Amino acid sequence: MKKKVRVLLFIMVCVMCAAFSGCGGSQEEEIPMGRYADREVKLPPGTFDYMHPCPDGSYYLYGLDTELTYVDAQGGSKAKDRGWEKNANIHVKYEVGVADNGAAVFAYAPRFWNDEELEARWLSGDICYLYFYVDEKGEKHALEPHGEGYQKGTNLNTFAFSPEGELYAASDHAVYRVNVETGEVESLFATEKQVKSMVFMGDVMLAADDGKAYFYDRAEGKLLDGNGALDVFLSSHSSGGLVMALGDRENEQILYMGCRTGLYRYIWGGSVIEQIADGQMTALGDTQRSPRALQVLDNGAFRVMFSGNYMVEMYYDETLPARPAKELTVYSLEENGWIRYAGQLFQKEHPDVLVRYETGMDGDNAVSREDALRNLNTRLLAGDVPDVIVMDQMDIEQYADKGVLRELDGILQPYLDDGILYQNIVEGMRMTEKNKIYSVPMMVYLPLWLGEKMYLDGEDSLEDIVAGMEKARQKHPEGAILYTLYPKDVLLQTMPVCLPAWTGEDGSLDVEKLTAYYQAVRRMWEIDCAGFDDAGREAWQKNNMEWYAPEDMDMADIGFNFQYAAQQNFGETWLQLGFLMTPQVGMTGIHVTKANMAADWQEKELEDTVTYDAYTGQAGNVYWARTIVGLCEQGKEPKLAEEYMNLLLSDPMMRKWWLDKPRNHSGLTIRKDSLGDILDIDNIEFGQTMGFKDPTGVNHPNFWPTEEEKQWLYQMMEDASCCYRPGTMLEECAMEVGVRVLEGELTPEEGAKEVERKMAIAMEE
Amino acid sequence: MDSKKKIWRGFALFMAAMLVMTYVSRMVYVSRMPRVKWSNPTSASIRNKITAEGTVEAVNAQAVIGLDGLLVEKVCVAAGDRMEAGTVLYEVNMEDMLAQLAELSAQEEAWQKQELAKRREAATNTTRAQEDYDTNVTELDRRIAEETKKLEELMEDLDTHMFRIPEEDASDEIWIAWADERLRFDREIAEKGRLIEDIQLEKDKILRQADRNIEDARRAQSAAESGLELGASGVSQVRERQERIALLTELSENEGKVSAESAGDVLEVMMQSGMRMGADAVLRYADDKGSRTFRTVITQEQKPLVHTGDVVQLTFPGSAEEVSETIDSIVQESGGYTVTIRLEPGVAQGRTEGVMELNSTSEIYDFVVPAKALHNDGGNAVYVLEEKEGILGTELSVRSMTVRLLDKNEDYAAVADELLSGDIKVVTECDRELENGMAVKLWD
Amino acid sequence: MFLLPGFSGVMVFYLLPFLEVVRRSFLKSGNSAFVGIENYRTVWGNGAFVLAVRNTFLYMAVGVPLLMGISLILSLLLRNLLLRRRLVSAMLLPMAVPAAVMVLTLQILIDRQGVINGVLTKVSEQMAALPAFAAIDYLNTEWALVVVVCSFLWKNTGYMVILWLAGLAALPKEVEEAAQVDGANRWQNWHYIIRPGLSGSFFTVGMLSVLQIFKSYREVWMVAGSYPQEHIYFLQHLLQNWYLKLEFDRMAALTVIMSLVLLIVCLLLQKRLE
Amino acid sequence: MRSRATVPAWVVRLYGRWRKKRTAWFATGICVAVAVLICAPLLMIPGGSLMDGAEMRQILSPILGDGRGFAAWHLIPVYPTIGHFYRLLIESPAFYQLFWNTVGMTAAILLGQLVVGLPSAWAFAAFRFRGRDFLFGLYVVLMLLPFQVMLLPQYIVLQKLHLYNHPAAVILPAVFSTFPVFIMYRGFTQIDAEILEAARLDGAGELQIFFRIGLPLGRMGIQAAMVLSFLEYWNLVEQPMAFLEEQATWPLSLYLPQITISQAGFAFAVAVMVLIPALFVFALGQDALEEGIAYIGVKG
Repeated sequence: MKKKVRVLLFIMVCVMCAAFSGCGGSQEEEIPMGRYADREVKLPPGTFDYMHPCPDGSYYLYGLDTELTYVDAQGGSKAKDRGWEKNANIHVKYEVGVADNGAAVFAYAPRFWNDEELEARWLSGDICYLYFYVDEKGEKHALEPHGEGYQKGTNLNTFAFSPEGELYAASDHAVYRVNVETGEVESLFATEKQVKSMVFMGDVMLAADDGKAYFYDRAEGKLLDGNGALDVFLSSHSSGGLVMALGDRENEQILYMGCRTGLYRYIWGGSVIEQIADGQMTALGDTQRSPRALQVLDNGAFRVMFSGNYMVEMYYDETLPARPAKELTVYSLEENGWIRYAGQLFQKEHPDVLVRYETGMDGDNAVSREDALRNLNTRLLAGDVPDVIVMDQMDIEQYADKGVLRELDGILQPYLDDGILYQNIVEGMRMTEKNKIYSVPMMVYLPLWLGEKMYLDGEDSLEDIVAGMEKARQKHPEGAILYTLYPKDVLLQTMPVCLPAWTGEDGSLDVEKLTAYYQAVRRMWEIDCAGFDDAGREAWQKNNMEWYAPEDMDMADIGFNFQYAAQQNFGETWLQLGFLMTPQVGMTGIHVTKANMAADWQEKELEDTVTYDAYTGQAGNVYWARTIVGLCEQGKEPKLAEEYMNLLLSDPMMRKWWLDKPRNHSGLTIRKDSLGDILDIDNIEFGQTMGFKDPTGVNHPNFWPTEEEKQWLYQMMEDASCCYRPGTMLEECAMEVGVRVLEGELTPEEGAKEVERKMAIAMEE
Repeated sequence: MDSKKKIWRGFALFMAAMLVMTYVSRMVYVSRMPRVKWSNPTSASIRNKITAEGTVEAVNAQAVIGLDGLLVEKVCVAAGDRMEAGTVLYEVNMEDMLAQLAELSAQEEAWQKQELAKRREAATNTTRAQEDYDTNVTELDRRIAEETKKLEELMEDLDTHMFRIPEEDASDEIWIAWADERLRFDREIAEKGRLIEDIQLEKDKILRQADRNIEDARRAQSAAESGLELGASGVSQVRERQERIALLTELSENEGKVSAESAGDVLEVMMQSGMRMGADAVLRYADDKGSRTFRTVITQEQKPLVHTGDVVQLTFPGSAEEVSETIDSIVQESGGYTVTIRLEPGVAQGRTEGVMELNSTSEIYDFVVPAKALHNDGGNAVYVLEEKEGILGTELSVRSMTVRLLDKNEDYAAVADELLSGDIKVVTECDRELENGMAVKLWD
Repeated sequence: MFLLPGFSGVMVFYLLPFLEVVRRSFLKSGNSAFVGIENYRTVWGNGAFVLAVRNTFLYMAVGVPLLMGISLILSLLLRNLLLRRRLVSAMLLPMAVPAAVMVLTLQILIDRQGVINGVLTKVSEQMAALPAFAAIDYLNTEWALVVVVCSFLWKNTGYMVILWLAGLAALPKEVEEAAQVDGANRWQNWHYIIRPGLSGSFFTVGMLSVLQIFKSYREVWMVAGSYPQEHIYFLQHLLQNWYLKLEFDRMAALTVIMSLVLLIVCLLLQKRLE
Repeated sequence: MRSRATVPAWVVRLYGRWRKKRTAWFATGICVAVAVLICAPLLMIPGGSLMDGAEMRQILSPILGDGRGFAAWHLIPVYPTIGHFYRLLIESPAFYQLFWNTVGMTAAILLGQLVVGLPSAWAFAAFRFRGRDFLFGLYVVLMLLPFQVMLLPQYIVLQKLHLYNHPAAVILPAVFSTFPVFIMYRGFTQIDAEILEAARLDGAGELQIFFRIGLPLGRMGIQAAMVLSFLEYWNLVEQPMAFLEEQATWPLSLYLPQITISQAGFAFAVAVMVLIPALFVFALGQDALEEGIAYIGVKG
């Protein structure tokens, strides 16, 4: 018995070990090789949107404002004058059809009517587009469609010439044959939607709309049976454009179809549609462009014309892996719209890379920050490393120390050399120990106070703010001075500008400074409380509770938000401490405050005395880093990660600064030109909606910062050199103890000691 | 045992209830979901119609110059009035005017008299000079004729003498006598010729003198007649006075009423009754013959649709007139953009207000969505339909996507953004307010 | 044969991972260099480690016996009662409450301005005889450990009662009845019959109490955070914080030390009790 | 005994009954008291679940950071509302999704533990093989290891097995947990070794012994293991949090957001709904198991 068990045990262990290692091996699957790749075809000068393929491999190019150009099979090009540019200023050319021999038909829509008779007819619905036919020699005549089965004013939107030179056209409900000389129109068959493409296969014409394929026998003049497979395909692949072309491969007539999802083939008469190239991996998947024409080449390649003067040749490359092996993973602790947007943009630019954006905590569930970090660390330790990490609320030093983060000096240097980024801010992120930069904030907040000049003149250290509050208290004996409901609020408003001063070079805690801080904030809280009796304070809290629920608020939301607080409360409170969180709206806050005061409270004299400036607290020149991005040392795609970083630092991305959060609290961009652009931005582009409504319901237009204010802001950005990052352990500790200090449970000295003691444990670890 | 059964039953019931509630809550959840319709952005152009009310202004105003020194009795028009040729603009004080007229007339009369005397004297002088001239010339002409006659007689005598030529064989005396005779004749003829020449010279001299005299007299006379001796200022004074007299006379005939000379619109009146006018403008008006401009202010939203050079239709209230003009300039001013259109002369006569209408078809935009799809999210944004992983599995949800608005009319809006593509499902219609991230269902 | 299916699973999901931990305890976190017993030395010389061990030991020394004693007494009392099942269910209830809600409840009760302090203050005000009561900040003073132990008892008593009852139920009833008939008093009954019969259960309950002590960490953490008052800074705070700082090497070393200690204790106890 | 012979037998009986009864009352009293003490804080839950936000905020404002006074609690809300239940039961389909997830997960785990753990426990209890003590010690140590430590290696294993982000990532490790083995083992050890020997001598197969002797006699241990396992896994938090990424597969325990006062009422309502099945399980589990195991015993 015993022996048996032992033997069995042994076998088990062996089996398990084998299974274990086997599992490891099976993960790396073989990726089959060979797929279609594409290369751009250089086009002759001009802006072309369309292409007409000819059977011999040559093709015609044309644009809505650009003349017909013939490109022969060898690539030589020749413009053909069809006289359609000339009308471009008064008419908009909408549709063009080109025949293999260069004859063309086109439809104009009038931009302005110059001809009264035509205008009258247009108004009456008699005509809509104007049509012209140009024969192969360039002789042009107007074409007025008429005939039985053609209702006047129906737009002909799609044109196609049969190999014999007959013109077919389609409206949104029928397909016609058009006599190019007389304009006589013969209705062939009705369709459900606008037919978008027509191809000819012997006597049979295939016309396809967004949901159905019609087969029409031109010789017999009757509609043939449809094809269910094609119908299904069309209805699900037409969005974004679908192009068709017939090819003759291996003695089979094959219909090729290109659309966003890829290139497909359908053997004429069959019922199977097969994908031969994946849209994601070729230019077809580019969502910015839509395919306009497809040409089947004899060598097995394809030409695809796209909107926007872009043509590619798709060819089969046996050396490429069949599906992308690349994946870029971006991780952030909390959802960040800006980063998400960047990922989407990156995905568009790199269709063959899968961008995964992962967030550690997404709000409404029991996953706490520590849990999320633990999960992240698990991944990091297990070697399942994301490429990019958004380091907000994370301990950057720790991750840099452990070799998780990659140093960014190399990537950032060009930006710094060219003076594109605020060097002082980037340098503020330098890790003293290793003298390297491991992460860079994309946005920053700047501290700001707002109040009457008499309270704060010139100096604005912590002590000065206390003194200022005392002065304010003398003038306003009742009510609040700061916008604070609870002790925590005082701490929230002051800690960011003091916290960086508490740790010495060696990481030790400066207890004296902390004590001084506690003394100061305690005094502030006392001054603030002196304006209320118990009932008054309760009422004040209650009044503000409706929109202010501290335990629900994100750290970065309220109390700090200078603009919001200033707009809402100034006049009820007399000194506002907060952070400038958006370029112009923040500045607007000040204007608005002034305007409000002038209008609502009849405090006209205040308007001139109220002023604002940065406040230094204990640290001075503090900036609050946000959207701090780091790259992982062991990321699988270091090159892509670098590109991603460059994308983040690019001007177009920076200008989208407001995407950072659902509310516009995303900060001032660290790219100088973007910041300037944002401040100068034209209202129109931004959406014309950035004014505000004052409490009486009157709409005010937006106030944009004046030149002086802009300069002041730039200067502040230039000066900011001391980085504050929320979410450190010291902050948590100091906050928790600080509340107890303010509640009078501990003296400032005891509080500082308590923090020191807690920190000692952390340091020991 | 019984109680246990009960508990079992209770448990089963509870689970059943939970199951039922699972469906109920799903149904409630789904029934509360906004229903949406979507469409892909299409490539299209946007047809726009912009109407803006504006004002018509004259390009350069004409002025009515006041009658210097006259008292305004009554002003008959006000700014904004229409005036035709002949419309009475104002009346002057007749009494004052007549007094002025009388004074001027007296001055003129005196001056006339003085002038007449001068002229008469000059005329006498001229006549006398002419007479002198005439007498001298007659006398000399007579003498010339006399001497010429004598000369001709001598010439005849010479001819006769030449016939009496002696024979060849005549004696020398005869020959000498004849020759002497002939010499005498020659001498006399030459003498006579010299005499005539002298007289001729004298006549020329006298004539020149006489001419000079006549000329002088004539000059004096014409000067007297034209009053040249008054000098330039004197002349203009006289002219002015005469004109003024004419004017005042005419005015008095019109009973002091001053009327407009041409049709136009009164722009400004710068006089009051009782005022003594200077030589400045007392009234400005836009002449119908001058051109006008149409000016209107468009909003920022309309701005991208209006370009200089665009052709617009202008109509004017209360008139059937409709004109096509091109926009000349667009200038950003406080509160909007001022569009200026210079009108052809004669257009919009007598109009102060007008309506501009602009129909335009834009270029073809890549992404056009129904205007209803736009909403405001601190900027223009559209909701796009996405699949979202959540507790309930994969759901359709909407995400707000900020876009740039390129163009817009009542029904459609052209938008742009790096992330837009033809594949994106843009929510076009929903039956309740959407919020970012909201789960939705499709409209049947 | 009976063991095999279970053991294979244990192998895959527990033993192999554990071996991985052992392996990693000799490697440096980050670059996986072999550093020998460096990590152990670091752990051993760590001030926080000493503090955590002391606290954890104290917690166990107070918590485990108390829990075992209370639950044993309760189960002895309960075992013949008609209401047994109801009462056991009631005692088990705290276990079934979601941790988040339980933490919230605890917070409401033991905050410095919480319900308990409120009630005590009121009582002391009402009864002049009692000395004036100053509100205690339970979580930030030495009381913290008391709070932790109390909540541990509160939550786990029912759990242990179940185990005791299972043990008790397995005692042959006849022996006890016979003894009772023989007039054995309660003490004798306990000393000679029940206690020897439960020696195995002692082991089980003891081990599970230790287990529950380890498990109670999450609640402690939720109430007091990563760096709580220094009396309730346990080994798991240390583990967790190291984990968050990516110090997996030290963590692994600490784990190995811990499991060695546990294994020895466990084997000794097992020998002794069975 | 004899000295008491004079006392009539019925007196003795009566006294005995009285004494017994007194003991019973006494014991009941203590137990009820303890049970009430234990349940008292839980009484806050139903109260809280019916309390509206304003009231909650008002009575708890001292805790929220207002430096004065003490928090109070109303066992019976002054302004009761069923709003939270309405929101939970009618308006939150997500709750049900997770509820059934939890039910399924817990059921699977318990079943798996029975199938896997029972034989293991039996093996440890019924057979003596070399290394048994050590192996068992190892089991205990593995049981005691904190989850934080096992997180990383388990994650690696699950990923290699392609189980990450699949419910099995939580279920399988739980099924193979050594914890139920440990408890059930205790149940089995209390079976007299002689009985087994006797059975073996009678020629009973090992399986027969397991089913006919082991199961019925060890049922209290099994029962305890199941109830405790249920408790353990009904509120499982950390494993799903670490191993399940897809929210649709989460258990109910992750449903509650980070609790804030404004969410408290809702959280209490959830707690009530979580407690109800637990109550049923407590009430039924004990008997059901007893019966079920007895049934197996008879059949086997």
